[in-house]
Amino acid sequence: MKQAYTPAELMVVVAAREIKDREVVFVGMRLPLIAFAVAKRLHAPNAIGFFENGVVRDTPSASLLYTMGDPPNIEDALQCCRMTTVMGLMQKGEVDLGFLGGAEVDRNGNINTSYVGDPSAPRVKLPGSGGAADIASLARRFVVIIEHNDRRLVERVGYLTSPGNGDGAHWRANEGLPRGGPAAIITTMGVLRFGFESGEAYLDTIHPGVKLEDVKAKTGWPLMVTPVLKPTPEPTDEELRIIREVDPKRFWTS
Amino acid sequence: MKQAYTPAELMVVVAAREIKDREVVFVGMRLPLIAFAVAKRLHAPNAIGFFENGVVRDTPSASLLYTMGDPPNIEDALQCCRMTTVMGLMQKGEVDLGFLGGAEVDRNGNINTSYVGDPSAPRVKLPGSGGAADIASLARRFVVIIEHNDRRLVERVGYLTSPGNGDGAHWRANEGLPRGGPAAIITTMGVLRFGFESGEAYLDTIHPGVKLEDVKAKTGWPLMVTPVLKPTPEPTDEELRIIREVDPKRFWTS
Amino acid sequence: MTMRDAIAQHVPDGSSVALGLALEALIPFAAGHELIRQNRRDLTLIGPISDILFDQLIGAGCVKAIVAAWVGNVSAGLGYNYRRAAETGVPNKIHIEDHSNFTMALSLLAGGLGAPFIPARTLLGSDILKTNANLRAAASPLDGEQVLLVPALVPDVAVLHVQRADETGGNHCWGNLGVSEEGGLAATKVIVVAEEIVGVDVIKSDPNRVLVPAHRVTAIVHEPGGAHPSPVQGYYGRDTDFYQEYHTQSQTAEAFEQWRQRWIGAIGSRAVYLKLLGAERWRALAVKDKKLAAPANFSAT
Amino acid sequence: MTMRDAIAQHVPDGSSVALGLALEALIPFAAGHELIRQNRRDLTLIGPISDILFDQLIGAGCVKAIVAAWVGNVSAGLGYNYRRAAETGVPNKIHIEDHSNFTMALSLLAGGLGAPFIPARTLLGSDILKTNANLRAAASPLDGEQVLLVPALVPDVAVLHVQRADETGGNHCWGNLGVSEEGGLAATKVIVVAEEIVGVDVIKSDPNRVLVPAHRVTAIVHEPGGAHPSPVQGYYGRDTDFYQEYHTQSQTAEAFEQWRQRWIGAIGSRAVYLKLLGAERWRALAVKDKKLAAPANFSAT
Repeated sequence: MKQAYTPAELMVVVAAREIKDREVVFVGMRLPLIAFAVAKRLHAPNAIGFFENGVVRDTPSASLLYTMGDPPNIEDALQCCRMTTVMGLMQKGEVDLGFLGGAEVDRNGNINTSYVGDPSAPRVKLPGSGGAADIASLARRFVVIIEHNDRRLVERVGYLTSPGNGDGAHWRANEGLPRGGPAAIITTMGVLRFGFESGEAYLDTIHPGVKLEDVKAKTGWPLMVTPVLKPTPEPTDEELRIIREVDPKRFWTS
Repeated sequence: MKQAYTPAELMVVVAAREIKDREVVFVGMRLPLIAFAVAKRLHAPNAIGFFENGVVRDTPSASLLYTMGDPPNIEDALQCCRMTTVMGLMQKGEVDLGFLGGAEVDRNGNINTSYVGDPSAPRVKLPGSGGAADIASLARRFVVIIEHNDRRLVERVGYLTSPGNGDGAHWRANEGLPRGGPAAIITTMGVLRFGFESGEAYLDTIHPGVKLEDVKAKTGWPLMVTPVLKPTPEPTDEELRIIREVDPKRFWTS
Repeated sequence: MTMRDAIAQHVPDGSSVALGLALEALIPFAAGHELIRQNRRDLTLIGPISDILFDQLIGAGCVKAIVAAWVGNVSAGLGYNYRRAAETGVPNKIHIEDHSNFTMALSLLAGGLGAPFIPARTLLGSDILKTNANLRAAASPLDGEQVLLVPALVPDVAVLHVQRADETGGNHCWGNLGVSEEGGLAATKVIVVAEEIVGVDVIKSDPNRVLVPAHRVTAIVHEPGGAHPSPVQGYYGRDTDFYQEYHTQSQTAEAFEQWRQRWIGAIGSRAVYLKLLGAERWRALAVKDKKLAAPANFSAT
Repeated sequence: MTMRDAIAQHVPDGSSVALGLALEALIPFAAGHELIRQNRRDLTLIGPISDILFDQLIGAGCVKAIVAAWVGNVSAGLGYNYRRAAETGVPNKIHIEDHSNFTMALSLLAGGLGAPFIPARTLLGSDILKTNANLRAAASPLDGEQVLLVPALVPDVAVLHVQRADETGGNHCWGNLGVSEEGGLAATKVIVVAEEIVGVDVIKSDPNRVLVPAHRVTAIVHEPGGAHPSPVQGYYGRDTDFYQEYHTQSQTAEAFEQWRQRWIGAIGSRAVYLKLLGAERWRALAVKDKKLAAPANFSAT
């Protein structure tokens, strides 16, 4: 019989499976950090993790991180260089994948982490891009991890912090972005991927136990669905074991 | 009674006196390196030396250098950074003085270290700029040290590697150079300085024992002379003592 | 030099100040608190991300403008003072110049290089270009392709917290670098805050570990614990609880006033701050183990 | 990997190769000699200054083009092979792309940053802009001022000599840096040549001393003495006599042929080269003292 798991744990394993062996990944904090640990231990032993503060790692840190600057992320790092080094290599095209969160993500995979409402008199001032807009601009592909509701999955972001597919598939090239774009949105209800021709997100798999009508109701635009909708593959026992080793107090994954 | 000294020793002390206290100096090798040591010990104890390989020093190296990359130049350095760091600070305007040599220097202080004859089929291929063209472009002022003869002091360089005053006083600003220009040419016969309005070199002091007519004869253009020509002040005993401490085998200063 | 003198002499009202350039580590909180104590006004704060320090300075009314990629509380969430200032002008309106981490890094890199700008491929199509007039897309003069022009930034002052420094300005920093070096080369004045003051020979023993050229250092402040609650590799860990407590205790302007009075206003120095923190809590954060860098021989002979 | 295999597999005819990026120290002579032994052709050599290594490769007919700021013999004078090739096409004509040190550094910096170019204020008015079509003055799109556009340079291979490396590509380099880091980030492939091979734990004990990210390292070669006659800080000094001898023994093409036969052709490996150099001479160059970098604690706990 399958083990029980939390939605966060399912999101972590979906994220982990996005990481291929030997890829260079801009890891970020929280769930993607645990996903990186799972991937390294299972199917991507030679993946490399980049952090914006200049840290390069080939192993997850020995203890759980609250920020990428925490001392355990430095100890046993492959390298501690400057931000310009890791970001420069990304601009050069040497980062395969980056993980992003956000307050809002839209139909075309654009992300807002800056303002709700008019930027000159915002209803909510969000923290801002950090490195997210750079990862969205420059990584070979990026994956969004976000809670699924219609305040977060919106028709069009109120402020485009991190570029997805803009208003369609050809928008990135027109703007001068050198590559990349959104590969998936991993939510609490399913996994969305992007139409090659439209640049628009569609539902690719649905999490076990979730109803399609609920997904549609909680999405801020008329959601396209793949013709052959399958359930998101569940976490294996091994994946769950590693997640719980990495986050023993369930700080991020409860 | 005054001590005897070599022409090289006189050139070193003239160069040393160009260095003011607290200045940042792109030192270079050979005579300027010894001049830096003299200045540090006497009148410029807080001068800082920059080297193109990224070395920053506040003391001369413990033993004589043949290249700036020699291990004694690293040991006890203030910092070993990257070339972009020291060159960047110079571009920013933070280097006061640089010393340059050359195969040819002309009436307006332009220097050739690249080609004799047509560059596409040169009679002599010289080693090239190294960092000299950058120092000439970006330091607040530069000083040339060169043997005095009419093959070296020419009307106009055959190839302008390192910009002096171009064809006149306003040339640098017209070309877009941010500052700087030649302050002096220290030769084996005298010291040339530059007219503020003309940008042209004139004889400012003449080395003891040298005849003005010989200086003129060995200069490749009709040399202007200051109305009150004085002899170049001779090295003091203290200056000579330090030079001979720094270069005990007289490798550079014989 | 004391922190009080360094801030009094080198960071007047209206200065642009780069802080927190190593990102979540080595944040010069002691310097920030001294700015608040001295009631500094009209500052422009510069830094890629700020983990609650900018929020505190904003709440204390010291700030006119923010040049940053991210301002908040990294492990706990939003920065309430930042929100209040941006959303309702409390305690005062602030001008926000939005950046990404990379454009912050490139603008400081350009500043230190003396390059007027650096062309990049990031942010093309982002609304950041609409709200930050200093970031502009243009045709590259090289080949006509679209590039982002990231103009050089030269802060009046950069404050850098490091592990150790000597009395002449020499300094060693290890672990997190972020944009510390770029900021230290770009800024007109550099204040170095050190956990330890060591002999010049210690710094010169490893010239590759120097963060900023000694002659560019305007002031050296010996301030052990000066980065708390952020970590200093080899000295102390991150006090994550402190960030969580700040989050809870800064939700209203009134609550922040109390927090500020307790941790900054009523305190004359970092030593008193650490006493208030409590010896036990401070001891628990201290690094006890040794994992030393492998030896490197710099001998020439 | 042996030097023979590294060169055979990663530096085919026609490659652009960055060498000597630390300037007069850490010059990968062993790699250059292996290129000559394998009779490589049509190489483009990239490096700010070259202290006789480029001269040797030119004399051996390996070179099609030079992208450099300075080529010669730093302590002894001109490079005769360079002169012969440039002046009389012996052994073959070479294309020379003149740079200054700073434009070389900026072009590699831009290459590693993925920036199309970096604008600079150097060389404006220099004839270098007339003989190097890749360096061009233009109006800055920022403010119309005159700037030099320094385009990015991405060498096919960079060869970097370092003090120590591990089997996975991790590497430590100290002392002279020059443009080593920029070159290692810009180049498509990176060959690291190390005096010592150490455990991964040694490299990871000091992540700030790493020159090039391990995952960018294409091949690691263990080649003690591989930088002779250039120095390696903490390992051996500069053999200045050797440069003087080379100067004397390369004045004619015939003399260089003899020098080449003796020091490269008749020799299968660096070990034999060091034997030819003589144990006494090699011992005299060795660093005997210890001046270790002050300890730095990277422990998190």
